[in-house]
Amino acid sequence: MSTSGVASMSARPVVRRRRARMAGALPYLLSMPALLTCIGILVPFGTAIYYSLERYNLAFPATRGFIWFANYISLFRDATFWQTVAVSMAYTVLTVGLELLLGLGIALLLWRRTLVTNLLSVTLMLPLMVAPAIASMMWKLMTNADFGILSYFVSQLGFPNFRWASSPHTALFTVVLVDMWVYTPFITILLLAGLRALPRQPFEAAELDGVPGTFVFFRIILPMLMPYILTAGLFRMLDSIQQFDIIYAMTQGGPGDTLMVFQIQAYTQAFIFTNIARASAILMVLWAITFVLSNVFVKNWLRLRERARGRA
Amino acid sequence: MTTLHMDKISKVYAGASERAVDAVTMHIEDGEIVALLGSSGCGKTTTLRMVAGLETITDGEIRVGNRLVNTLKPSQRNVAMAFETYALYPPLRVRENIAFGLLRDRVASAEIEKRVKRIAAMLEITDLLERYPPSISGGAQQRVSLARALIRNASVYLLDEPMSQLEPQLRAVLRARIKHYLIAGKMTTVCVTHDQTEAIGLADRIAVMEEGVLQQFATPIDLQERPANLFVASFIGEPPMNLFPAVVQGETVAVLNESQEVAFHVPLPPSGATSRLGDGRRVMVGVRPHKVHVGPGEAVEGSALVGEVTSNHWLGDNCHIGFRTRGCFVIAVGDRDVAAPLGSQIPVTIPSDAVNIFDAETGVAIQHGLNPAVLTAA
Amino acid sequence: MPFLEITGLKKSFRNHEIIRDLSLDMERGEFLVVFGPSGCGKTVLLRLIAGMLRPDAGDISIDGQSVTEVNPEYRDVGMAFQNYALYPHMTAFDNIASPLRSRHVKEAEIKARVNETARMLRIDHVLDHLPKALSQGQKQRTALARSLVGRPSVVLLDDPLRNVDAKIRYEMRFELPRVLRGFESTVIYVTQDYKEAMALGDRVAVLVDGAFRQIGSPLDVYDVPSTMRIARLFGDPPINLVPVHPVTANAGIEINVAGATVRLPPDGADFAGRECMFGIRSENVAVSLEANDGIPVTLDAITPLNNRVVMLLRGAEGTELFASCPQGGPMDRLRGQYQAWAKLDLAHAHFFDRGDGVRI
Amino acid sequence: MNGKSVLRAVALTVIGLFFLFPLFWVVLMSFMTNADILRIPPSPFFTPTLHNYTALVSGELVTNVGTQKVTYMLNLFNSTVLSAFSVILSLILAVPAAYAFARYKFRLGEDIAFTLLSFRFAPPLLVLLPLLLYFQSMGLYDTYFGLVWVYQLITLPLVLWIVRGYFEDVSEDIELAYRLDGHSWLSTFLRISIPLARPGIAAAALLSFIFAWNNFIFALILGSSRIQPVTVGAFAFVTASAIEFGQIAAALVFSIVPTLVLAIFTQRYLVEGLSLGAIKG
Repeated sequence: MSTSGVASMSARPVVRRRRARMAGALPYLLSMPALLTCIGILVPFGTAIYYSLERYNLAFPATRGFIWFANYISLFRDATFWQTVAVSMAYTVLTVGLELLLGLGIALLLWRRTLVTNLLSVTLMLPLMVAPAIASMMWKLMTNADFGILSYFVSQLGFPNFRWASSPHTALFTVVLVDMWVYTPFITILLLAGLRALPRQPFEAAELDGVPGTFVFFRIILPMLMPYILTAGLFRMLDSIQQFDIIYAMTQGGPGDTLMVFQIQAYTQAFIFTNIARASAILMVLWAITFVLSNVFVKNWLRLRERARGRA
Repeated sequence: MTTLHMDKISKVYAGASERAVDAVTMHIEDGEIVALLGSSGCGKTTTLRMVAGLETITDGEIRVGNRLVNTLKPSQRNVAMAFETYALYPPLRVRENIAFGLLRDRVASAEIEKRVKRIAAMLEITDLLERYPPSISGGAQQRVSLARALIRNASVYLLDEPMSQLEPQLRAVLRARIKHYLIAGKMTTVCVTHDQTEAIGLADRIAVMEEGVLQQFATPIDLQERPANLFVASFIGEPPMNLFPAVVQGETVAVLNESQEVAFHVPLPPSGATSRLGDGRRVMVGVRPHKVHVGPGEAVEGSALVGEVTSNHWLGDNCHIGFRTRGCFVIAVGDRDVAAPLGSQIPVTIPSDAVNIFDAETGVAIQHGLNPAVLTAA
Repeated sequence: MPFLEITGLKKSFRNHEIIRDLSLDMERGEFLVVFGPSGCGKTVLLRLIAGMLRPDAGDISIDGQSVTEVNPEYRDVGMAFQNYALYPHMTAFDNIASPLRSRHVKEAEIKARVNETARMLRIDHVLDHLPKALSQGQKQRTALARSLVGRPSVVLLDDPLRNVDAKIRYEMRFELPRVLRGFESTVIYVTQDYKEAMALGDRVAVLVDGAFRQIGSPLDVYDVPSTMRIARLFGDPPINLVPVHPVTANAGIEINVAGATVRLPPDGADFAGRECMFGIRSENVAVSLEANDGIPVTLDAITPLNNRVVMLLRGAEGTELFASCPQGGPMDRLRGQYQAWAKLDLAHAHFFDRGDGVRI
Repeated sequence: MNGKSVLRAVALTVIGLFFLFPLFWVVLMSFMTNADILRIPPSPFFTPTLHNYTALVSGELVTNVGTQKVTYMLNLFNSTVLSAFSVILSLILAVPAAYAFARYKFRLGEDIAFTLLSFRFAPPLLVLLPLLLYFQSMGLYDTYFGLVWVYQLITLPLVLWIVRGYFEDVSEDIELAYRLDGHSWLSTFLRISIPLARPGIAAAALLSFIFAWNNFIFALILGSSRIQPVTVGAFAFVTASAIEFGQIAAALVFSIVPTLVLAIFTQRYLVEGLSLGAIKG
């Protein structure tokens, strides 16, 4: 072999740099910009905590002052607050529960790949891409008492005075329906990805060994899908309990305070009654709930990531 | 515990134009162990899956015993299978995984317990019975998968790459124990593998496949000594067969070296082989490395050569010697004590009966050993 | 002075010691095979030498200069990875050219050298392919070419043949030494295949539990393994190991193997009363079906292996023993279970301490 | 066809109808005149008109009450600007951080990463309330910059967590190989890590664009109609009295078309993106 090269043994670089100091700082340097942005958002968060401990109403600037937990105490004694909690919980439980059931059902239907199921799983993504607020307005158009196509359909079905979101009896049903329209595809797509990521061979083995279908579903499919179900469910729960867009765009919390969920209530307190302190206190309660939920979520999620990685 | 007959079975996958499996015929005896050997994509796994009922059969017939199983569901065929990817049920314990297949046979639980215990001991997974599959190593999962298949009372046992992930130290002993278990239980077995040592070690007969076509279906010794074509010759054996281009010249076959010059002659027997081979015909000459005789030793009939040793791989119980002789590179297997230092000149003999001759164009074997026995005519 | 010198290397992860007090000397241009089972710490060792990890203690020096604190790009170390680690978005040519590009070698020169290296490794016809269009063997050769083209002073080959098919792997055992001779680099070759290690290495370093437990010729390692663990790692089928309790009897030492009493040849060593493991390789166990001579066993299974016949024997108390003999004998066509007798060639027996596994 | 597959077909049809019909009907409405819309019974057969769209584009809504000026095109423009800049800023901030979290197991690393992630789950109003007051005093209220910055609440964690997953999948060996070839850390990052994670970066960018586009609450609170995006603009439309329903429908269609088009491109990555890369196959 000819040694025409310039960079043979002699080209061994003389410059030698130390790496230790640089290497330790590098990850911090890289994450610094994102970190600073993060701090910029942590400050208002701290401020919000402070607001919730103050007497603070924009309409009465003179009365502003630190009052410790008085806001929380009055909150917990207030029936409207408990109404908010109840509505939020009802909304969350209904949406998450129904969407999980429906989502799992649809995912199982779409599991087998055919032209139809492939087309349908693409179709399902469309509602998901529509802004929830916009989706809500679409449904508002469709449920309009004068010309709404859905109002027409239900009247044909024998409910001429079905008033959808304008009636306190059906308002919750209406917004839950919109939520389901927007977010069931999310659960479906996640669970479908989970189902399709399941190894095929165990099911072939079960087929070969003649294991009954119900046994396969409850002892194999469901446990294997559980991490996905939990992830999807918790994800949705965190969103649902904070729902604002759909409800606000549909009724702004009405009729009356039928749909005054946490964030709508807080919005109303802040922007209608200018009571910043009370709004902050409500949001702090909401934050505490989401914090607990998201911790559960993150733990589950990390386990999932590890497993996915271990298998790959 | 029955026969398995495949008659001209073919598989064409939807949307594919090529046949993944092309008219494969195999008649497997009751209690016989057969290996399907080939490189990845040769159709061996597809064949196995057709037997299992996991793939539809495009053409041909499969019979388990006297029963035509073409249209039967997998569960109706009474076959047991160990999957290459293990196919264990992750939510179930190892013990439940193994016993799962016995569910529908309604075996009594005490009996299940006993059989699980026995098979677990054989495959050395007794300590893992209460664990979950994702928490044990790949090699252990593979053993569990084997256990799940072998514990069943099936007509035919299908093993897909059953030992590919086993720890090397465990492989030899499990191979022997499984072979003992299969023979003792008279279990009809088809084992798919890409590893020829696996196939040779385990099987009574080996089916070598390539590009969907069955190349040869014979005993391990036949495959080694009488390969049907060049593919089988170069696929079977470690080290693989030495192959040289050659030309029939009168009463000898002239072996050509890398520069297409005649390196040495292999004499043909006086049994009229020349007329059959045809003077001037281009052929390939194959010599099994372990048949090449290294060193002086007793007189062996064949071509005596002198080689320069270019490599000597000492492997403990034998050694692989690479040498050049007149522009040809030859690998020989010798005893562990053969003295062949690098660079030295050693006497070598290529015994006449170790020479296989193949047609240069079609690769089909013409003659095995230059003794009168002739297997194939091109 | 050694060219590559590693002294007292230590590395732990989460209090788990992966490399423990590892030392190694290599001369310039030497070729060393490191053999280790999976999980022995070879990946960490290579990363330490390459500079991607920093040792907790110890030093690595190349050509008399300590490189422990030096960034990987300045170490002048080439490496071929087990999974090739080719850059998927670059052609084979650009992959191989990468080490030259970093040194700002002129483009014409790069072209000449890449082509030359590719020719040596017989991949010059696929240089314009992306890695995904290469076969396993070509990928492996590309990775090899990349590690060698810059003529680094140290080349690390991390089990480069592991993922190629058996035939290519076997061919490369003959081809690789020839290619490497053209490059004069100091080479560390890591493998998990004991046959590859013995075939390629003049010197084999056995890496077990994060340190070299034995460094020697293939003959040393195979015939005089320093521990039981090492004895088991070399040989297929693995060496037979039977727990024995030697006793002094009849003016000699006797052991009980598979229910039979075996008398050891008197060679002076006295380890009667010591709990030990008796080891004997399969090729030193002879099996006979007729002569009622030796240890009575059942012959459970016969599994041919590379022109040898391996037999699984079961003695009294369920002890399993492997025996092997060359193909072509009477054992070739047996099938099923037989009554047989095994004779041990005690000249090749090994004894290990049952506690620490060290050779006696 | 047996009973099971009939059932299956019926179920699939019902599902398809439920999720597609609203989109279908709103698109239909956007081509109807008021008279068509108000007709009972409603009918999908009518003479389509572009009138609703031309009105929106020209900014002049002619109704039976009179002519009204609308600025819906401005809303569209705002949405585009806000989403695009949010994504760009997020990429600049989050890609290096994603690399750090993927590659280095450094102290505080996971903590920082999770803090960033927790923004995804914090009630937005909690931060928006104080921010509104700060923004008003800092002059950031009703500015693109202010909104883009707040949009980082959504887009940054998204980019960070998706791209991190992709960086984790870039083989460390490939990076090490490039370093050993003599290339510096930076050049390895730019020429190996980033190109190999490019699909992930693209997916994260597209998805965060969609998420920014679909946001409602931030602009509702932190901006006036001058900088508000289509979501808020459409809401103003719906609540305004004098506007025809066909025009509302057209406005809704306008606001969803861009994201639907993008969705077609992101299809493959959607699942990972939506779950922040939680379940990567």
